[in-house]
Amino acid sequence: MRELDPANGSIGPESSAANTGARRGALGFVTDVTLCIGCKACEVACKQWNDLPMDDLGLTGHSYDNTNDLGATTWRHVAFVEQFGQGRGSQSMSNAPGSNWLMLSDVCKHCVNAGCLEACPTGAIIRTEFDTVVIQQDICNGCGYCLPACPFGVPALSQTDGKAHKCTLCYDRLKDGLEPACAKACPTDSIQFGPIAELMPRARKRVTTLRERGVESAYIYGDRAVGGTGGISGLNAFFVLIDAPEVYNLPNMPELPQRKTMASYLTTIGTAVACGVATYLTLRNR
Amino acid sequence: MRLLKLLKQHVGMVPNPISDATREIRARTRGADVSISVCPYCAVGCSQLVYSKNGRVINIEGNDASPINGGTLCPKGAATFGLLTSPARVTTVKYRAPYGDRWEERPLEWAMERIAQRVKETRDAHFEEIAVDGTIVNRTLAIGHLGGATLDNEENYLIKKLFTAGLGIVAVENQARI
Amino acid sequence: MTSTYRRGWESRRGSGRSVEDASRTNYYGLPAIHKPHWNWLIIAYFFLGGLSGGSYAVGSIAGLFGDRESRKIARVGRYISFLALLPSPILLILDLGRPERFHHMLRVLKVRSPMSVGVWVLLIFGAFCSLSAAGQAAQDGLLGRRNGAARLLRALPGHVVGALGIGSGFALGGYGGTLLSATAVPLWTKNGVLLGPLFLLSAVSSATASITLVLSLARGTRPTTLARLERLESLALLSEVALLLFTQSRLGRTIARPLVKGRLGLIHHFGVLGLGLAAPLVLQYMAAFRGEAPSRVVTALASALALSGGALFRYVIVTAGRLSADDPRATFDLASGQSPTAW
Amino acid sequence: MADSDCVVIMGANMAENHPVGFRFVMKAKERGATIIHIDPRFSRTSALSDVHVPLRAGSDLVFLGALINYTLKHHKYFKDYVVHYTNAPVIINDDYRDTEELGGLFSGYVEKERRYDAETWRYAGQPVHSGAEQHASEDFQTREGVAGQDDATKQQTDPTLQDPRCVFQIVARHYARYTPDMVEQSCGVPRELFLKVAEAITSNSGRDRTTSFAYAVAWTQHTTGTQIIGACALLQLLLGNIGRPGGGILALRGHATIQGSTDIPTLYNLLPGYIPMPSRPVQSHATLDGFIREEKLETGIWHDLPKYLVSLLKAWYGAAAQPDNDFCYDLVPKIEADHSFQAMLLMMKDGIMKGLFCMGQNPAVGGQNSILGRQALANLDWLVVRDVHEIETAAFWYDAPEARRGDIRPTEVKTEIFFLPAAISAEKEGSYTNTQRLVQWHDKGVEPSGDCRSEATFLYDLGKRLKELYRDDDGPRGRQINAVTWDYPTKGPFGEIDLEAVVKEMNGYTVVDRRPVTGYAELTDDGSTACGCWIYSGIMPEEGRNLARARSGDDRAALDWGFAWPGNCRLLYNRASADPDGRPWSERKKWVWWDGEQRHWTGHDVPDFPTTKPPDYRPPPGAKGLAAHAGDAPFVRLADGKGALFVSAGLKDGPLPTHYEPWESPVSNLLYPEQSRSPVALSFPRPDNRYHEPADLRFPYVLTTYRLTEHHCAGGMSRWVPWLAELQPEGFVEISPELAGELGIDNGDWVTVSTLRGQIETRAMVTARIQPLRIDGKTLHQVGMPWHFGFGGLAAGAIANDLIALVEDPNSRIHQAKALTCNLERGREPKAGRRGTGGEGRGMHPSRDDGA
Repeated sequence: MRELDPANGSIGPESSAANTGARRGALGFVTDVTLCIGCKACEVACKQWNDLPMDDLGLTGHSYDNTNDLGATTWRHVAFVEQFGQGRGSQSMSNAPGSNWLMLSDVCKHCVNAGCLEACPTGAIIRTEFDTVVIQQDICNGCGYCLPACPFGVPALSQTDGKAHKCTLCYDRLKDGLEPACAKACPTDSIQFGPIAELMPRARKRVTTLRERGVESAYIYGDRAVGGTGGISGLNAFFVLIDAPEVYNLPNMPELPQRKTMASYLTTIGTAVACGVATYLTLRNR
Repeated sequence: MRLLKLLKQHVGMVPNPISDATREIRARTRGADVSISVCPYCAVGCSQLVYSKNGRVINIEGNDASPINGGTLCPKGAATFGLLTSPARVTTVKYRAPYGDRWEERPLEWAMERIAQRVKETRDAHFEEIAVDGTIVNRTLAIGHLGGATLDNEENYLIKKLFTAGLGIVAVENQARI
Repeated sequence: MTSTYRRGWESRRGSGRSVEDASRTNYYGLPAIHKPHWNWLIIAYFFLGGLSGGSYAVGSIAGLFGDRESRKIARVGRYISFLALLPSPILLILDLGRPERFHHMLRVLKVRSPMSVGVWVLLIFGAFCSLSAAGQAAQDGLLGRRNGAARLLRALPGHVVGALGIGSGFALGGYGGTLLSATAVPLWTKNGVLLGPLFLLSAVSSATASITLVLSLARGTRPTTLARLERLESLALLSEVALLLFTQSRLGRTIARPLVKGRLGLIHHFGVLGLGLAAPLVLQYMAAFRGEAPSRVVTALASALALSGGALFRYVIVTAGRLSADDPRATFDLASGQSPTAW
Repeated sequence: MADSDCVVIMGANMAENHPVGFRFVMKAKERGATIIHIDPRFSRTSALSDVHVPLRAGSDLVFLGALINYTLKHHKYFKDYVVHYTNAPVIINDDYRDTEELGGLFSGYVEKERRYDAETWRYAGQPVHSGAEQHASEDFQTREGVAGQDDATKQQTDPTLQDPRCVFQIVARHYARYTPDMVEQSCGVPRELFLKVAEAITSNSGRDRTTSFAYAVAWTQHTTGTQIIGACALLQLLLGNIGRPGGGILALRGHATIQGSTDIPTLYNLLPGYIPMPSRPVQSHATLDGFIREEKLETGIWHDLPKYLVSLLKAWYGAAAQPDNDFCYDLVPKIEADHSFQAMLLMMKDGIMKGLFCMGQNPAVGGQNSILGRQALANLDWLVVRDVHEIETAAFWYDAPEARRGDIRPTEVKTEIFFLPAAISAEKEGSYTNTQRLVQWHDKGVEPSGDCRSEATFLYDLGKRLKELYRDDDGPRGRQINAVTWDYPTKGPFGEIDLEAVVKEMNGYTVVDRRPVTGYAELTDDGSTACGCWIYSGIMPEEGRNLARARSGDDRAALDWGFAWPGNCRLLYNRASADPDGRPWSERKKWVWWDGEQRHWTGHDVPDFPTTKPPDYRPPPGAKGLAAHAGDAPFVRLADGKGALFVSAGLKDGPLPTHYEPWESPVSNLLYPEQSRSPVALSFPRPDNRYHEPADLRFPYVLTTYRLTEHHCAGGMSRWVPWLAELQPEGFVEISPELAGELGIDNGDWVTVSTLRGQIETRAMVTARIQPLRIDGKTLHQVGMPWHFGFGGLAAGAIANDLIALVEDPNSRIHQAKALTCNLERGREPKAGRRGTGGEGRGMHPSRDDGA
């Protein structure tokens, strides 16, 4: 494991395609922060198509972000980060995208190996033919185990129906050959949808272009080097970012929570054996 | 064989038991009627597809064919369906009598007739045929109209035609001024 | 209409704290992951399930020896185990967002999902536990003497059933820890491989303590029996305290914060470590130091303390985990790429 | 816009208010264009721009003037373009005196009446326009046709641009003091930053490159709004950026058909197609002949005014309009004075106006000085509100802050209110004209529910009822309403009229066989054609073929998508995209050019230039109409066909854009200390509309209002919609950390903002996106408030317009909401006088909700 240094880049364009473990035919998103205008069309388009109610958090004071987080009724969430400490405004004139006001449309990552899916004890969470991760609403019984099992804080339990919800990557639309609602609505193509096999090279090219244009800090979040680390093997919904992941409320090098399950079983079994022996020995009537 | 398949699907490291309901999922727009519309919010003029089934709108999204928006929409445009189905949308006539302290429900027909009467009353009382200097003016300053920029061109035309050409109302204004 | 003109600096109170100030190092301090909704239902289940599994295992092991005193231990263990088991499924089902769908848990068996494994463990253990408890009850004449079922149960080789069920008992006692560790919650997953053992040790100590407590209060229990149980209890407690302190020391300051700071820190230090772990040990060793067997009162007290310590331990771990999930710094610390897989 | 090499967004917040339009800016950016955003606030547009230039609200004209000065001083103008396509070489008559000579005033100022007499501004050797003197005193909007001069053939010019009396030299002198230092002093923009911007703009203009400007209401909502736009036009003409791909000035408009409602105006001073409304004080307007004599221009397309007007009268009054009764010209009502929105508010408040129709507008929130506005509504006899939600304009009598506070009681409000639910676009058919003059049809998806009806249905029904009521009235009142043709075919369950019949009427048809005309060239002035809006002529070239419904697009000019007036031309004055000889200026910027072999104009677009007029055409003496324009005069809508750097007639506040401070400004005018405010701005000083004097210490901060992506205008279509309401749930005021520090305010605290018009409480958003400026050596704080919010709906908040004064630009009669002064204090309003904001109890810090 090495430290992320966005400036030096996690992946160069020369990196091989093995940077994501996406399966053949996988579909997904790339969300490019340098193209996002923070309009939140994705949030609304998502809510409209999926018929999700309003959150009604009130004014949060978090810049223009009044939905705060991904949740049971918010499957796209636009984060706003103000960074004017280093002087104000964009005055570079270098045609370099990116400014002191960062905006990012966050979404379920549809991990190549998904914590929520592995955790789900009912089999409600499945991997679809598009390599996306979907919670089957006719199965979910609201145990809530997928919530902490997601390293990105995506699934959430609904207060109204008690079930876990998250982005389905518009599974119903995909079935009919339609683009997901958010990507379709996005006016500036900050959200792009397509096969990972096309998106990943495109994103890598974009990173190269951005660096050429002076945005040294551009990088892909969601391959095996950053974001899709620790057994997750890449994200089918990945991002082009220009600042550290934490700034966008994303973990730098998350781990698949179940990665250590077997080891955990072994230590527990070992302890059980030890306990058994100890019990046997201490309780034996000498 | 089937048992093996069943076991494979339900037991293992990460089984993938897809339910029958999931297999049946399709976009709800499948088989719906589509009409082409234009976003009612700002002046960019984004083309929209309005999907309806049984006389009810079920979805509105951007029209890919449009050279303007190419299928995209802004948050307001994307909320057009929400506007149409807004829980707060008023669908009945509300009437508030002078000095009244509440809304009353009235039939549309009654309201239309009453409005026509009030227009006539006010116009008759304040119609000016000839100004002090002898110019024919044929106007009334006692009635005004506001709005129009969110309506259709044809409706604007009818407003101008009915109110200005037909009734002599000169104070016809819209949001273009503000 | 307008109030009098006043210069701002004459009433400097606020500091001009801005939007930006709230998001310097993370996103407005908002959680980066979602914590589980788990409340007292799950905490109680973790405790009771551990108690049940532990009691069963301890009881069953004791049942292997065949002597009268050991049979006593086995008998108490089986009953405690069964009593603790009874509310467990109810607690679990009540905790579901859609309780009527509890049976969906049985659609699949996922080896990598401790919760899925746990459900099946609970099911299997439930069978063993019920069978053993029923057998014990039949032997004790609680099910009547004449009926065929009671006769059949009496014929059951209790120690064989118990021996076969030991594994499921330990599994039930320990899986809570693995369940928590297989999450993104920093406090649970950092050193997560130790959480299962920790839960298991706690289950064994709680179980032993509860058996000890019952036997110490019952007439006719020999002091040597209590002493044997106490040896086991103190061994479990010692291992538990050692493992807990070791785990805690390796969490790092940010992630361990909920265990150290605030009300929960106090509960952890004084409740779990102090009253629940150290106090019973001290009580037992004080007696041992004086070279005499501890009085029944002291034994009972020590056991009760250890038992409540076990319950508090579940509460502290679950609650601290939830707090650490809410702390983005902990999440980012965990995912900083600094040896997250050391264990 | 995607073709631009540099995009300057100034006076607009394009990414926020026109996100989909901003796609094209992003495309340009990805192709390497430089994006510059000049705005007091760092907005979402700034975030995507290469440069953000924070400047003092209301100082735009200094900045633009300095750009003009920079362009001229450093010889960065596009000389071939300027010499051939603009009036730069034209000599102005000797009587003209500039603001530089008269201390901030042009010659011809009539101080008593606060107006200009434009006579001295005319071109040398030209007679005084017959109506020029009167025009200046009357109330109609500037018509573009007037901007030139009557007769293009009689101009005196100096193609070397050296004559001191030529427009070019006058412009150079006028802007000589608009220097980078002045920008630094007055706008608060560092000199280096200004120079950077100037360099970017000028180096991206010329033969091979183009720069475009985009503006919105932050330019128009000033007392000098028209002049700010004029300054930009001047600059763009100098740089040769008009009529060329990737150039131009884009007005970003806020409503679906705000362009259409100007073309087919629901505006008091215009008839359809920018024909002025007849006005009583203009004596010549008393008769049709007089009107035509007054308004017709000898050269250019306005030569055909009689055809447009007579056809309009035929469309309106049908059989009743005959040559012997002047086509019922007398039935067209004549305006008296200012009947614009702000004047209407006062007319209502003062009891002159008794009844009001409000269709899709929410003046109780969206109107300036909305406290006065609500008082005005309460003084009406009757009010008809047609909207989707129960907007503030319908609910003011029980729900407004003053009603909640108990200052007014519903039982004291006499207004009879009819709220009629409206249908929405998907529930009705019709067309919208977008901000680029593109007319697009929307089909009906479903029938509206309940009592919801389209406005067309409402109007048709109301018109029929009124005709019925007046059936036996032979007096003038009856004659007027009975003469109007109102027989449209109907369809559907609610008797809706077939709007394509209206489209046909707007398009125009021959009276005899009711065959649609193919364009306005077919119109006549003898009553044989009828046409409701001449500029839309051609939208239905044959029966049933509604071009607004055309729907096959491509990624170039997309000529088969919708219809753009005039005649489906997408880029106005596109003749200018070719050089004087008709060749493209450069391969990169090819758009429309002369095909020498085929002897006609061709290209990517429909030329709005006469298709077969060769580039070397020279008008014969005495030529009329378009024939009087040379083959290298692209500006067909102007009298002389040349872009007007110097506007010799038609503007109320001078021939050249000049900087005046906003009506309420914390600083004085550094350029013209004697003349701080616009000398001709229209004001309404009265107790319920008091003004702050310049540099009033009680109101030390500059307030600017703006919109957010998540809401629409006064909120009638957004604040009630849950998905939008949650995104911006409450009003706020944006203030800089510096000001917040000074006043002891934390992010999220309650603050009170006040002017002499009103006082409101709202939440502070303390953000470095707002920054203090150094103006004339002193620190100046600006604050910004979105004006969407009102007391109703899911997303409520204080009404920013409660603070705004009624004051008007003399040309457009648009108010000033983008720069005024205010005071701001920590804490809520004093309890005694607290105005309910509607936003109470949903604070961002529940634990410390009680800020004061």
